[in-house]
Amino acid sequence: MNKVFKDAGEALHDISDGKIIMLGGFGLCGIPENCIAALVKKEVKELTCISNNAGVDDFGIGLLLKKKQLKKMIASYVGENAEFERQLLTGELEVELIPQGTLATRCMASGYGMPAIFTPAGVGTEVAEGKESRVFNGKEYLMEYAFDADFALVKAWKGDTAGNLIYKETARNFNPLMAMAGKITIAEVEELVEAGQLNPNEIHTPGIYVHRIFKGSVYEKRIEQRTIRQSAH
Amino acid sequence: MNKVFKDAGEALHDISDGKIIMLGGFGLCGIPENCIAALVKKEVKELTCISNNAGVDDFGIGLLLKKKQLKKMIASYVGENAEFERQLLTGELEVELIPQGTLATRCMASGYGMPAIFTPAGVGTEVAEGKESRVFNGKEYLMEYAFDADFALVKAWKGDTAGNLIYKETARNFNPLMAMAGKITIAEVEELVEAGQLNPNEIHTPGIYVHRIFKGSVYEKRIEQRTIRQSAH
Amino acid sequence: MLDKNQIAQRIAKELKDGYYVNLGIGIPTLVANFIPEGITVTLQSENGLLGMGPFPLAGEEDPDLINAGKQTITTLPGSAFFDSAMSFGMIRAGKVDLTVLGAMEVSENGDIASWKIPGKMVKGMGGAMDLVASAKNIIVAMMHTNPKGESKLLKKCNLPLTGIKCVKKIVSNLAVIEVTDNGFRLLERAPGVTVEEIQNKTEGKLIVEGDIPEMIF
Amino acid sequence: MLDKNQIAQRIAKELKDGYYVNLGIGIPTLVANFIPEGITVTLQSENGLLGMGPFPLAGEEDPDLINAGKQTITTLPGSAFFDSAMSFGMIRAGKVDLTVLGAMEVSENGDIASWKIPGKMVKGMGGAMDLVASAKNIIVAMMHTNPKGESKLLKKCNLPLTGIKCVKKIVSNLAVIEVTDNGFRLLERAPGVTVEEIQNKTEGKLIVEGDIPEMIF
Repeated sequence: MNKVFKDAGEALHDISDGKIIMLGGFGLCGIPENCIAALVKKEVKELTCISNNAGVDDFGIGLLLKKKQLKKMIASYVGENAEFERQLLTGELEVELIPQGTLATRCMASGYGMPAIFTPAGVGTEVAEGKESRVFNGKEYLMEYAFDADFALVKAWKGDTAGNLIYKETARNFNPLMAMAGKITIAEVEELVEAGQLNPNEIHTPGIYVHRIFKGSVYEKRIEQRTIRQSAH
Repeated sequence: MNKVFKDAGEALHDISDGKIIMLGGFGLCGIPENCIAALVKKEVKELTCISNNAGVDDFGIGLLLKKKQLKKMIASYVGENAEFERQLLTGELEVELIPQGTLATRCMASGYGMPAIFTPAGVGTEVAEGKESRVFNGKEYLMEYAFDADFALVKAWKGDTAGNLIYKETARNFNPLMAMAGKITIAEVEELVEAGQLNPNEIHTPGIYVHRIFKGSVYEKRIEQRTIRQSAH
Repeated sequence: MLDKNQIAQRIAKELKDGYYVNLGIGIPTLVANFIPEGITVTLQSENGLLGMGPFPLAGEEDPDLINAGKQTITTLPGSAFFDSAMSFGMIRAGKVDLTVLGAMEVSENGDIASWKIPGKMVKGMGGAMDLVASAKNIIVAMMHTNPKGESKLLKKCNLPLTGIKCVKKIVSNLAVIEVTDNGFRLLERAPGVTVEEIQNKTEGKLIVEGDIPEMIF
Repeated sequence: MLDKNQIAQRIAKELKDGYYVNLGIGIPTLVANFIPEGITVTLQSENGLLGMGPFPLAGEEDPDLINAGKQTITTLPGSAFFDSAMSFGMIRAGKVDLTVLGAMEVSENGDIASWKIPGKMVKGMGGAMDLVASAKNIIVAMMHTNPKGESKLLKKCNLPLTGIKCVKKIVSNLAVIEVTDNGFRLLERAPGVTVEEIQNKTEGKLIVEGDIPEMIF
């Protein structure tokens, strides 16, 4: 059973118009750059994207927005993208904004076979509209459903041929959660090794959740907010 | 803010009669041996124990059973303990048997601030009696509540002074879940190092969940079923 | 009539390349010894391991490395450890392709009883209720009758249930049987066992259509 | 009247030894610069980090290491990385002792609006709704009035809410105010600011009892 693919083009061969796709990353940190490039190149359209952010104008999911490949975006924060705001305000793009913890937990719920979860996030706000709520121990919670995604595209630091993944620092973020949630999960990694080369005690995503894996050809890893301190500090 | 305690006796100084206590481990693998020894020594009584298993007659939670320190046991499998079966059949001990995945997820729910979760485990069985059930996508699930434990006693391989924990192999099991679930979580570790000595990318339980930590004085690590193969195999 | 190893051997024929499999305690554990050549099967142990290997050599036992039956084991290349919540998470999410477990009773609608004999035995359900409620494909490995000779394939289970309408297939010492909407369907006979004998030892409705072949190993 | 740094400095006085703290974007981020000597405070960044350190030195920026504001940062000894579900898990479970965040409006019952201006601004709520719904102790850092001079401490919020009945304290450029069951309660005045001025710039009910001391830094 081979999970290893040559590149993003091959790994994403069967993603077609209208699919629901999860993309890992927080801001531009830990995004599946090679998968996004392949989606742009394939010119698949009418995609529903589930991702915490929408990239910036000329990088990340912003590239898909620019080419109008998205029908709907489900995210928690999209403040860095002017094209996004334009498409939203003109109604070209359908947008569902949900709390970040709700987004994360709905991914996890999917990977853990839990059809719904309870969270207090959004109680009393417009996020709660139309949703079932319930009181436990005197506190109100919203019931939120697990996501149902056709593909999850995630980016890891290291991976092995069995599909096991290890993420680096805060580039972990949504990646392990989405990796668990895709009907088909495709992982791109900076370093791909043979099964047995990773320490089984340090695996973040067990290979059972990963259907395809490939080594990314290049990583720009663009920094969104370069902030530094003076050495005197 | 010092989290480091000298030994089990000091770390468990305020556990008194009648408390609800979670104990990590699966069988005898990864159990908090030093904490259990301290509970025996303290002779606290009327404890409610939440643990996947009940140890064996002369080790693990079996030691607490022998001294009749338990009022109630919540577990998934108790087949290795004759004293347990005796106390159960005579009614000395109250027992709640719940599915293993339900046990694990109810711990996680507590650590993740989720008041209840849905699982299909036990639907149509006596486990479902008196419980609310609900159908999602044509499948029936039981609603199960997060645990509410006074103390969680867990065992890790390595820990640091900030309370971060790393478990070894299958000794991980319920430990990270219970570590998240205690109002007060006490971790015993084989190796205790200064903050900064563990790789932050490899932490299984972040220190925010751990209130007290100490280095266990001795580990027997008894093997329950020693099974070997012949070298010819 | 099959012995325990032969039951395991027959079940192993159901394995496919790339399968993730959870093997219960007892006969199911033996299935690992008969994985067909040329395919990759990854064993999941619900106490937190993917990629379970054989028992260790003498002197190489590691108390921190056990399977769900509390036996000392080893890992294979590509293995991963995780906590019990993730373990049952992947089980509930249907990521495990096949679950093989034992049973005391199975009913013709696929109910299974395996964890309790009221007033006699209280060991607990362990992970069995989670497994049977979640697995996509469940094969039960068991003797066709109990020590008293009574059928364990029933119209309705007498013992407390582990799960309902979940068993897909049974491999017993006498037969391979599929659980269908209309009852047990006989697929194969053990070598030397007649359809009549299987019929006699099956209390639940047994569907016999056409010639029933003998198992091939 | 306080500047942004002074607001942060005053909030830092609320920190206690051993606290785990989540600091929002803007003024709250500055609080990290004023942590009192002799106490240990651990900063949580909801994108998956405990133990956030200062910004890196030039040339030491790591694109895989950012905070929730997408800024390059560093870690301190004892830090830990985790995924977003665990991050919000620990927030929901009340493990974070103090949350400091900005706001566009706060109402006298503790409602907060901070994420949306209908028809004008749609950036999303990010983690703010999770934080305000879960945190045990929330301090809002903000200007007392908007650029037009209108009060941001209202009877009722006009903008879409981020959360309800959750703000415990407000530190503005003019005052320290506690949110009580009966409305805003004035605790401290900024140096040189009169009770009258604070009263005039507070639309919601302001409770003034006894002498209101000036803030001490």
